[in-house]
Amino acid sequence: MISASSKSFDAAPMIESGPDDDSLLRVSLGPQHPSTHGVFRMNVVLDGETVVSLKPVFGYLHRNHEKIAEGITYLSSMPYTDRLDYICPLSNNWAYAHAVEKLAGLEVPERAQYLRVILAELTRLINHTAFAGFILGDMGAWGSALMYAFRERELILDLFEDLTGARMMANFMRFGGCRNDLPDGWAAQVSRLVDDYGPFLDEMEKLLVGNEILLARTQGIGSLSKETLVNGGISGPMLRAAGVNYDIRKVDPYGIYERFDFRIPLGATGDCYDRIMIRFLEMRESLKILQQALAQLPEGPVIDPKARIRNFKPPVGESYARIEGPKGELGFHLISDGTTKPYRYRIRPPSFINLTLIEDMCLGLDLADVVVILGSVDIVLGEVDR
Amino acid sequence: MTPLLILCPMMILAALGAVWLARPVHAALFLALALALTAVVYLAVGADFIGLVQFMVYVGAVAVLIVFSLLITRPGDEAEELLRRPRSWVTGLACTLPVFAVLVYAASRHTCLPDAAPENPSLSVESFGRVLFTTHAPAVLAVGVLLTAVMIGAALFAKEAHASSHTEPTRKPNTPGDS
Amino acid sequence: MSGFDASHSAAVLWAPECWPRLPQRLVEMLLHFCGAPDWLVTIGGLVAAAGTVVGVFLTGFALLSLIERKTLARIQNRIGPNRAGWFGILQPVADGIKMLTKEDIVPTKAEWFLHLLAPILIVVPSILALGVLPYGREWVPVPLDLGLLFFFAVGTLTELAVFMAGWASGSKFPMLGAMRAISQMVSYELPLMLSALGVIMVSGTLSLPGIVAQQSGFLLGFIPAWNVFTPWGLSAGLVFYIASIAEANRCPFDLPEGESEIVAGHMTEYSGFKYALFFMGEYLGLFAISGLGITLFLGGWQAPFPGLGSVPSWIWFFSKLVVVIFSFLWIRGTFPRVRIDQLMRFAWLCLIPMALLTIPAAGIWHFAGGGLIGWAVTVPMLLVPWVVLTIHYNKRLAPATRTYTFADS
Amino acid sequence: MNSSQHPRSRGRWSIPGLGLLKGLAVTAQNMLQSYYRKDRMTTVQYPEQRAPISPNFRNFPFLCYDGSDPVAGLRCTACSICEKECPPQCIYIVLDRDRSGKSLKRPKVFDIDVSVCMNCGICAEVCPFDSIYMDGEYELSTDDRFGGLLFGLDRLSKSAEYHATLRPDQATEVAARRHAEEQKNLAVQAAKAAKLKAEKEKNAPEPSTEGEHA
Repeated sequence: MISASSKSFDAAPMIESGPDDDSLLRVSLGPQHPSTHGVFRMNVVLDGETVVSLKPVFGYLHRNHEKIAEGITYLSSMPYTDRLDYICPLSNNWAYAHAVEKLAGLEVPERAQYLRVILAELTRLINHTAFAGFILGDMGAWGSALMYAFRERELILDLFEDLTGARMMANFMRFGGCRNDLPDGWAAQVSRLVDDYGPFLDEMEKLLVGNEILLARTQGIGSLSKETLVNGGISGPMLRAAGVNYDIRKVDPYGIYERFDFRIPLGATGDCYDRIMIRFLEMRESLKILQQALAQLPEGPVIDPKARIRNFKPPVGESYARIEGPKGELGFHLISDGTTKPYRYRIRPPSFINLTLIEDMCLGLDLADVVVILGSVDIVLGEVDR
Repeated sequence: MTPLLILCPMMILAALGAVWLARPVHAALFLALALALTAVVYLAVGADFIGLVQFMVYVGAVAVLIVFSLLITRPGDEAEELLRRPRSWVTGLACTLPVFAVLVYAASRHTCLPDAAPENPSLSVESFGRVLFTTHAPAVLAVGVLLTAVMIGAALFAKEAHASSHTEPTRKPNTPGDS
Repeated sequence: MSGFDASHSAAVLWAPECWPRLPQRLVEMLLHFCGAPDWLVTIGGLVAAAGTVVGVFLTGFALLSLIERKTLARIQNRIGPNRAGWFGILQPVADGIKMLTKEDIVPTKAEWFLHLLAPILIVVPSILALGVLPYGREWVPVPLDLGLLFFFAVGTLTELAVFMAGWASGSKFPMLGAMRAISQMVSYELPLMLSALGVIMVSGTLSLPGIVAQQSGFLLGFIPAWNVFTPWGLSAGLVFYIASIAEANRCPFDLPEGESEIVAGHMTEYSGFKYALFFMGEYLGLFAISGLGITLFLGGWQAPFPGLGSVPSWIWFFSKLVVVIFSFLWIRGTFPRVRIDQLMRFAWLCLIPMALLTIPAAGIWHFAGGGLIGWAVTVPMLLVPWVVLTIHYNKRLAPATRTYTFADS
Repeated sequence: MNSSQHPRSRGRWSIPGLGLLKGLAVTAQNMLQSYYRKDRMTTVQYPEQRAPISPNFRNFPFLCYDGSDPVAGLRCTACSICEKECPPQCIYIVLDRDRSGKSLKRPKVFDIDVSVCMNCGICAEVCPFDSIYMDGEYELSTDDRFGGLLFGLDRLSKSAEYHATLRPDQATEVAARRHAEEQKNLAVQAAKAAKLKAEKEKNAPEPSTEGEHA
């Protein structure tokens, strides 16, 4: 019945037709679908509700970011990086600034270093909190967890607004430091927020961690072997949930992360549940980093006085800089030809690369699991499609 | 009498629809309609209990299961093909004609229908239960045994199918396993 | 449902207990004094009675759609609709106008007739089922002898309607939704009916007013003699509650709609007022199934405390309805959705055995007379499966303790 | 590597359903607290209430002018640095020239397409003349999709007093700096004038040097 009519249902052609069998149901999940986190599309072939084949289709949110960046000045690309992973713009800022600083050999003053760590860890809090809300939404919990997550995220965004002038599109980091100094009382507000965040995490964990339905939905779902993950270039919490000790803050330290005492939580199985739990544990470590950074925050300038804002021309050369973004390894590769514009500008987006293994994770599972797995990868389409 | 005169033609039409319509889903829905009308006939003649049970079991369970099995088995064009084959006509007639003959014979025995249905006594659950488990106890037991056997068989079949679909190792991309 | 009885005194007519029947009585009176024949008086009264039920529950539907949004909003620390009218009280009206003025889209691949029929068939059984529930001592719209059977019989129509909606839309998400809906409803109808069987056995009747009457009185002077306060009743009531959530397609068993997976399930291709009809069907079904649960297990319109005889009985029914429906909303605001195989396993391996076990327990209770012997036999009998379930859960289903290591280097 | 069990991981024995009940407790708590705890209910009822705007808040740019005349007092010199640095290239500037083609150091046309602008604030950052700042006004919806979102000089020019209400600290600092610069310029000019005068007085009979200084 389905097969007889299903062919005629295809409004959009399937790019990858998958197995050719009339008894299978081909569903185009997205680009307009409630839980594709934007405009992501998966061509799914179902046997009943079991996934037989899944082909991701990227590019519905492609904005030509890399090519645009080659046509504008170095500084002008900074606000564009906000829009990559719009949940955590400040990490993106940092990764880009880091790459340009490497290229131009700029020094970052102490205070700016601390400020960057504080902002990056706050961003990690935002991302992981929102993640917990989103994945519950993907599982069909009517937005309660999401609203709690956003309630707390809002407080951090308020702080971002006070500091950078915008809640999400921060455009705050500059080559050789940060744009402006802290407003009065900002650091005190952050430490108050950090103190209040622990109880909130307790509350979220109480809501999620022991929930039998959540356990049944996430445990044993979407795990891959360590080898597959490493070969697939997966990074971030998704890799660490499988037990691979790979956190760029530790293995290739940047900024001043060496000065802080924090640990890298590692899971064992790498299923969706571990991915959730790893993020919760990481948030607690982030809180530790934040406390230390706030206590040590020195006085001084926030930007390298040598740094030029206008007519910035890094020397001819090439640089790749990476940071541990909340979603994984976020890298920028720049080639300079000595002019005000980069010759080549390339991003290594963690969401995109983490997403490439989605078919391997979903095969043989239910349609409902696909949504959970997609949620557990934690993608932002702005970064996937760029 | 009047309700019957309205209901019976409708029933016949619905039954014809169930037989004649080419798309299996339409046929199944017409079958459900015919069964529902049968229930209404029971209600109209005052057999409330039988009517409601008929509705619950045949419309609520049997028709739904037929529809569901249509959904999951996907017969494709087989039904239309069967319809075209002359042998199916013969088989169909061979099945229906004796039934029809029996019906005609039964109807001819009672040449005139009673004017009104006898007043049915208010049926208490207790009396119903008593009748079921005393006079008709063997029948109930037999049906129970049969159903249990069927259920166990179904469970075994399901388990076998389940096991065979799970012995297969984790599938690699692009090589869908058989189902 | 006899014709108009002129001997009804004004006092009886105006008593709060009889308020819900006022429209019926007034219409009967009016027709009688206009000199209408008896059958017309009866039919007029019945139409008025049906109108009361439909009116009450359509108002309830409108209110519930608002209350649900407000409650969920509060659970989620939001305010909820508060722009249309005082505290958003006109929001249902605004929604209704919006739904009515929206374009009615029928997909080209749809079977237009079945596509049209499905939303109607969703609403009709819910309204029919609402007709047999006893809302108060004096307010039983249609006191059928076989009320319970009637309720389940018309309830089964919903499955066909959902199937029609899913199939006739000619689209894939509705199709998946219909498949899920049918398998879910067929599976959960069984525990629903089985858990009601115990009540039928103990009360010895299929008539819903009769079942309520059987639950009157108080144990030890203060515990209401509701079925839920017996061991088998509690057990069956729990099964019934869970199964009714599934039967009403509510979270966490809202797989047929499964928003995050299959968009809106069987309603994906509907718009405008047909879409609103699905919601009406869902909410009316929710009222009906909660009302049945109240009738079977929570003593129907019986007062929860002794000495409250002066309060009209229908107030108790509706208070209980509010509590039960609030619990549905609360659950909806908390739980994620289960997966289809988990749903089926839960129904067949947990709920149906539990429901089956309540039947002999109810029988023992019935013949032991509910005294100490009844408690002594049925409590262990019903505790066994819970213990077995807990052991099985912990041994087989519950995950091993997850240990997370911390890399220091 | 030190191994540690997560404190909230599940024990070996648990009653099925306990986790669900805990979740219900959390939502019930949140529901009740939303009635009396302010931090649970963060919604701002927008048209009636407004969230306070932080001094750093930035929306679309505006051009600052001194004094009361938006044309004469405009600080912008049409140097086009912002036009070059603008990431989405939403600024369009035409330099005003007199009849002879000499620059008047002011814009003839200064358009910002706010439907393209992404509020990054880079124009304000790079402006060497303290002319362009980010505005705090955010209620700019219009039914004119093209004209209503293309801000010209008339809509962009805002007074220095307005800037002072938006960001008092920055405005004071800028005003002080500009004042100092002005004083310095004045002083330089005065010195120049004095020098010139002195030279004039000194070399009064020689008109050729006067021409050099002009």
